[in-house]
Amino acid sequence: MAARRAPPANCPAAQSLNLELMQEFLFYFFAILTLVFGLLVVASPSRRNPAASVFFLVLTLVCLAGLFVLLHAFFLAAVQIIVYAGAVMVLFLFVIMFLNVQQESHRPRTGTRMALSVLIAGAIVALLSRALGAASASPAFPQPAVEGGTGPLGTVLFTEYVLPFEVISVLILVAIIGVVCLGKKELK
Amino acid sequence: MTTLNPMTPDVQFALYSALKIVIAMAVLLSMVAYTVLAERRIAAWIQDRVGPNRVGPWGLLQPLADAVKALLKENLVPAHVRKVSYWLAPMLVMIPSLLALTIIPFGSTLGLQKMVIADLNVGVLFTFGVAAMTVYGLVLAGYAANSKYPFLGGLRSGAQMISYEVAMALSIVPVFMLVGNPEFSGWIADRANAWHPLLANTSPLNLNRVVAYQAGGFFHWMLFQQPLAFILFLVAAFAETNRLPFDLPEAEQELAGGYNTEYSSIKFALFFMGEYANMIVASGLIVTLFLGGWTLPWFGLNHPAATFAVGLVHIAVFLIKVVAVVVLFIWVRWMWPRFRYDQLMDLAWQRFVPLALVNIMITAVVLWAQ
Amino acid sequence: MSTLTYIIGWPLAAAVALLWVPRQMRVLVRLVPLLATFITMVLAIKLFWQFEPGAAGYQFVQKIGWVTSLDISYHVGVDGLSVGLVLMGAVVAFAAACVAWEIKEREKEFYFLLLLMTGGILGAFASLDMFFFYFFHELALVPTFIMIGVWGRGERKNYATFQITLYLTLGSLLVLIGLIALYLRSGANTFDLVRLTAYLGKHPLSPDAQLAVFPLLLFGFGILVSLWPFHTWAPLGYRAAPTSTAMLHAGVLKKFGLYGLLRIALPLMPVGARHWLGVVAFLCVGNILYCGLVAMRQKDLNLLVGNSSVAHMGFAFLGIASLGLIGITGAGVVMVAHGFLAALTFGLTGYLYQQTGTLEISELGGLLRRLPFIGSALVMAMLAGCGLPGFANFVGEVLVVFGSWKSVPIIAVLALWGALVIAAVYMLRALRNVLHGPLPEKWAALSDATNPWRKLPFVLLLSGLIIFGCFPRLLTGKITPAAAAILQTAAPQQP
Amino acid sequence: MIGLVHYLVVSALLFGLGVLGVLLQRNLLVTYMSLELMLNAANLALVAFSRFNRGLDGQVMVFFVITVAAAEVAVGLALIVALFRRKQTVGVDDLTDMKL
Amino acid sequence: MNALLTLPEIAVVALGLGLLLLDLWTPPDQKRQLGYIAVAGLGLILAATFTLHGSNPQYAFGQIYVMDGLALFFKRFFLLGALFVLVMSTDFADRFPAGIGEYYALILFALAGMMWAASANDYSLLFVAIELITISFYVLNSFRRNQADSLEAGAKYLILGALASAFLVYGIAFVYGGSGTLSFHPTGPNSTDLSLSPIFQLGLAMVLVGLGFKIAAFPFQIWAPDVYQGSPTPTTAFLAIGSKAAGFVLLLRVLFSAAPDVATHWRPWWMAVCAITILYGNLGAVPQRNVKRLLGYSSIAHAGYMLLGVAAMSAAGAAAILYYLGGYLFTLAAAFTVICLAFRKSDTGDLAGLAGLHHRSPFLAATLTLAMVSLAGIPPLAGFFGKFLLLKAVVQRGITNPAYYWLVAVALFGIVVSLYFYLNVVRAIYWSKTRTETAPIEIPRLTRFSLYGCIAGMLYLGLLPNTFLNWAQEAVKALHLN
Repeated sequence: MAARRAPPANCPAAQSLNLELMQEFLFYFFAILTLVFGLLVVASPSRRNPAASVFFLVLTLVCLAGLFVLLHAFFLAAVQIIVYAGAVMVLFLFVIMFLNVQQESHRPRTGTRMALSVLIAGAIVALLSRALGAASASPAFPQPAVEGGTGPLGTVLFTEYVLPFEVISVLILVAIIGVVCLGKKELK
Repeated sequence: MTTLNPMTPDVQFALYSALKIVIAMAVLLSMVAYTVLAERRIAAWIQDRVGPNRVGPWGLLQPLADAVKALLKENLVPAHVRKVSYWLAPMLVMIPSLLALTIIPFGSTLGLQKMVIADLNVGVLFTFGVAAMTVYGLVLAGYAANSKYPFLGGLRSGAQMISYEVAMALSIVPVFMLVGNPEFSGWIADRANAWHPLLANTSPLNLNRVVAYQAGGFFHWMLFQQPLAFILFLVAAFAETNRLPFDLPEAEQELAGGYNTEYSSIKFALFFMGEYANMIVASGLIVTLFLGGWTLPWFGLNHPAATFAVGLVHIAVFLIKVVAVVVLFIWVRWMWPRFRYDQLMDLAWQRFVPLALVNIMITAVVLWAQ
Repeated sequence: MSTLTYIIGWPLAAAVALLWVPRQMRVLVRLVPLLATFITMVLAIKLFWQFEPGAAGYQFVQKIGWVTSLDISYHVGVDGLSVGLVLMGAVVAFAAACVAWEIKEREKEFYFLLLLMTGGILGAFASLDMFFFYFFHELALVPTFIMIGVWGRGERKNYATFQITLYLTLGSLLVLIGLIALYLRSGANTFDLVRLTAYLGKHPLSPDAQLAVFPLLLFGFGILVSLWPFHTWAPLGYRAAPTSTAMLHAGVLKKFGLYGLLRIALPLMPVGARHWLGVVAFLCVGNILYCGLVAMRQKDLNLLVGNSSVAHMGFAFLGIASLGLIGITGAGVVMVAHGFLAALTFGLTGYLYQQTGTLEISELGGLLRRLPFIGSALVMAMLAGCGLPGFANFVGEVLVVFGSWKSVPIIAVLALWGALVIAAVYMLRALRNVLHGPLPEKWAALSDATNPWRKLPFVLLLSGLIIFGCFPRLLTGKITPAAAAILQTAAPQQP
Repeated sequence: MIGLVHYLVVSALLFGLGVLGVLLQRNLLVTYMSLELMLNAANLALVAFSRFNRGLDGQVMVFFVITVAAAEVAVGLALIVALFRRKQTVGVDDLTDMKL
Repeated sequence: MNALLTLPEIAVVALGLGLLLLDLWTPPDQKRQLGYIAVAGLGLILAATFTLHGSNPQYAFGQIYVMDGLALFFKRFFLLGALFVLVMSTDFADRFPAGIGEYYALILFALAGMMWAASANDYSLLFVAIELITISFYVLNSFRRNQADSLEAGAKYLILGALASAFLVYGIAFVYGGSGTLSFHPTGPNSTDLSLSPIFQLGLAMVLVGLGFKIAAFPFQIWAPDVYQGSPTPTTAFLAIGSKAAGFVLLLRVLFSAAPDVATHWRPWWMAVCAITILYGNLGAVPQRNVKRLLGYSSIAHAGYMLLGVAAMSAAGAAAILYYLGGYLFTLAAAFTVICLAFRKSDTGDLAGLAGLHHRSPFLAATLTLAMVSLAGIPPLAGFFGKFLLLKAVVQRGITNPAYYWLVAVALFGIVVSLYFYLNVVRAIYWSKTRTETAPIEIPRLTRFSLYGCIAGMLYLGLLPNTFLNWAQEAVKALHLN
């Protein structure tokens, strides 16, 4: 977990170049790791063991949190780690352990299916990159108007977006009910 | 100090940080070692035994002997384990507690340096993020062992930690509601304030702010301001660190040691140390959040240090408070019986979470009324 | 309220009322539809009687707004062309209700559907709004499918049901699209036929639009009337259908397509009509000759009658295709006459089937001795089908041939030949095989229609044929002005 | 200089990986994880756009997405567990009770 | 901030919470009463919505929530649909292993999601509303968790639903990137040339993928047959009525309110999707031997028909969609209620199980027949007038763009094919010989009323379309189409 340190109050302007370099380095570091781990989730080296995928996914999420920090979304980085990596993925791990499914016999993947999948995924990426390519060439980030800290985000969340926020609360209630209904051994 | 001046601020920052990290690690690890000893001694004392007293005076070298033993033992890897996970798990247990250490302000300032490794604005969120990752070590250990009891232990610890994390996070929300209230924020923003250099550009989640809030006097300690939050947090901390009365994941009588059953030698030692490190970090957090951190309401110790010496005193105050809480941890272990697992979960979801929510609401109402 | 509304309303109201009649009270279940159709018939006769042939425009008009934003309204009225059809429809409906005694199970549902069908048919002929025109037709069409499916007979019932359903739905959907296109293309923004006609009289549709929309209506209606080569559903469907359904559909509902062509397609799209009717003239040779020849080969009486009915439709098409006053008048007469004839024939074969359980011509024979009344009626129906003078069909066919002589002489000759020779061959052969010759043992116990109730429907239908056959002016006097009005817009350059 | 497009490229590639996983994987659980990858790719794009647009809307959206994803995963996993209890498999190919 | 505008949704959620609480104190043998309470509550809320007006749009929570004619129309629609579904579930209650109280509550929460979706004027609300619906349906689909079919349906819906969600979110990200706001109505310097922005276009396309899943349009339809077949019948009904309509209201809003320029830009795609959806649904339904599966395919086909209205891109088309949905509501509610009652012993839904339904209950047989006839689009029932309006809208476009005539041809082909399989159902009811069940069917009084309501609705919409059509035309004024 790399936390981007807020520039100290007494930091002179000469330092900004260094900071930029640092950011560049961190970006590539996290970006490459994100993608590598992401690939490993999909094409896990131990194919028969989904637990490995979970761990790689956790690592992907952590690296993404790093990218979030680089983008000044501090609160989200924390949430990403706490909720996503820390809770959601643990659920995955639990289920994998519960079901003990690693002995699952896998039919061999057919070459056509493989090729087709790669083709479709490639097509989607190509489509995305075409849109990106057509967009203006790498616009630099402007100075952030507001930092994505807890306070500002909370303010927006509870004023402008309070309705979706409340809808989400209903959604979570639904999820709770649903999990209880589906998960309980025998309801009476 | 003067020799450092020609260096750029960047390099200075890196250097000081490295220094702080090394020292904090050293202190933590030695504290771990001696907490183990203390635990054994206190246990012996409570149970009217003698405890370790052979190695060194009063057994003070016992931790060293233990370490040597752990390192020299044969590194046994059972045949049926999942190798990669088996190797990873002990490290994963140790790393988060070390990471969590980075944001705890263990002193005010020494010279120009803040006595905190990373002064983060997201502060306490970082702690929770790191705490959230702790669970992987335990679950993975249970999974890696590929046998029944460790497996159950891993599951138990995972469920327990996630559950209590919720309670824990909710319990401290009122604390930050107080810290973030406009009146106090105004006080912080006051440039004439002695605290200003320490707290400039911080958000309410910054832990130094919590300390500053509590510096107002003895009864400004969150312990008194938010007693319910304190109790909830304390109990949740016991559960998070898998300490008795919540040590269900490793309950020897039921699970033959739980997730670490299949471990031995240095890997087992890592689990062991990880647990104590967690405990110490948790104590540090409790001290910072509820017990005034490095401040004391007397002798002018309640604002950032002006001199080097006072800075050292602050660190000492902090350490003493931590040791006191650690002793509390140890004491509780030998005083309370273990919970049943369903009781444990019920306590979290049916008592703590609602209580914490009520506490948040009450605090909100009180603040609103002001 | 207009008499027409009552004519349409009685069967529909009776249908709804029937829903509340307990199914155990079988007498009441039968009585309600009989009564309703009888009243309808009486009203229709009154309507026919009161109709003034000379008056311009539509009579007995009533208009109630329905969907204001699209200008759809319940608008009914009759002119000379439709008044005969309404009369014929009402009579056939009553006859069909009379012969429905053969239905023994689920009577309530059957009568409900029968009444619905009746209301729909009469409504379709009376409508002066394109939407309702279509709406009523569909209202009548759906019960047909269900009745064939549920109460139908024969092994290939399912196949026949599906074929007739799919064909007719396709046809009616084409019509629907055509009507919508007409509505949109005209720019008048009304489904009201009267206003649309008036509007298009002033602002005719562009020739392109006419050429595009007309075939939709032509083939849509054509499928509904079993225009060759879209006719295959008809014989199969009629063989499988219960008697009443076959009577109503073959007799009345099928005429809807012809009526639609005359009422909507021709006057509103004269350019399209002139362009496409040449095609129709050729296709109807297929109807007359091909289906006539097919009928000759049939071993099943109902298939034979069904094919002959398809062949007769050829005459109506020919009359329309001639685009002349005489021809169109002839087509109008053929429509009415064939309605009576088809209903009569199917009613009689239905009676035979009900008695014998088969319509295989080879298994029948000598029935005239056992069934003097039914037999004689069948003889008369067959003769009418051959175009014997004295029956209304003769009038129609003669008019059609005369009318088409001028424009398409070769086809007229072929049609005449088909009508005279081919029809005579299969009709007479069927008569000989069914009614004469030795009577097989198993048919010794057959009973004739002695009860006046049993005789009544056939008597009614026969008298229709004969009255209009002997006094054709009753019909032609009403149809000719209407046909002239249609022609005036459809082919103004012709006298 | 790192700009918007850099982040979007990472996001697009991650999304592609997720799609690939959904298409390739035969194990319901891993399929589900690939879906999480896709969601995260979207989150990255949202945060990047949010920074670029100098607003917090995108971040709020990410907050919603994370919350919803958590709920979705909880329900989904409960469902998968129930399915496993019933059929003893989590293979996508084994969901074939209801073919034509 | 006039947050009170969202009172109907709040009432629905409150009703759901109340039911959950009541469930705690209700003895197991009286759980059925809960359903009646829910029905009564929803009825009240539905009645209360008639005090609301949507003629001029009102906004709440900034611009996130809008209350206009369209929203109001769909709110009533969803409430009515949920009402029928709840009645259905009271009959279905004894077939769940447990948790009927939760089942009612989940239906209500999903309903709230749909109602919010109807009012969404912002991608954030769109997203959370859709997810609320979707997640509720994950549970509702697999609620008979002792049945492998139900679970399988749930799992399939889960995976594909989550996939659609992922696309949706990604799309929202790009839309946000393109327009700089999550609102449907971007205002700003570059909001005018959004249709040119490739990022915005791509985002919108992916959002539409997510919505396409909801309405089961090709190529996102593959889940529908399985899920329709496997789910508990009330769920299937709600999926067919509510979820689809929610997809359509959002589709209409996103396309015509948020991005009208892009929408017209993509006209050919819409036409292609529409045509293939119609063909796929209708041809796929032909060989089916299971009523619910058949209705699954038919629901795809109907989505295709309604897409005709979208492809027409006119106010007439949009109004036709609304009208069609209205008819679809009554028709499907009737069909599924009958299926619910007819397959009391085995919830398989095999066509053979309908054999002899006529003897078991003539009323149910007649109702199902009416429903099939209405689905086939035959007068005098609701389905006919809806199809009429849709076709009219498309033919109208055909005047300027002949390509639309092909669409009409495809639709006609689809309708003719559909007659075949709808009649197959009717045939199974009336003239199939083999009978599996013979016991007469008892119809509870409430269900009987609901069936009367469905029939009345079908007939009303088929026979007296004026009022409802005016409503629909009023409602689509919110979209600013011409």
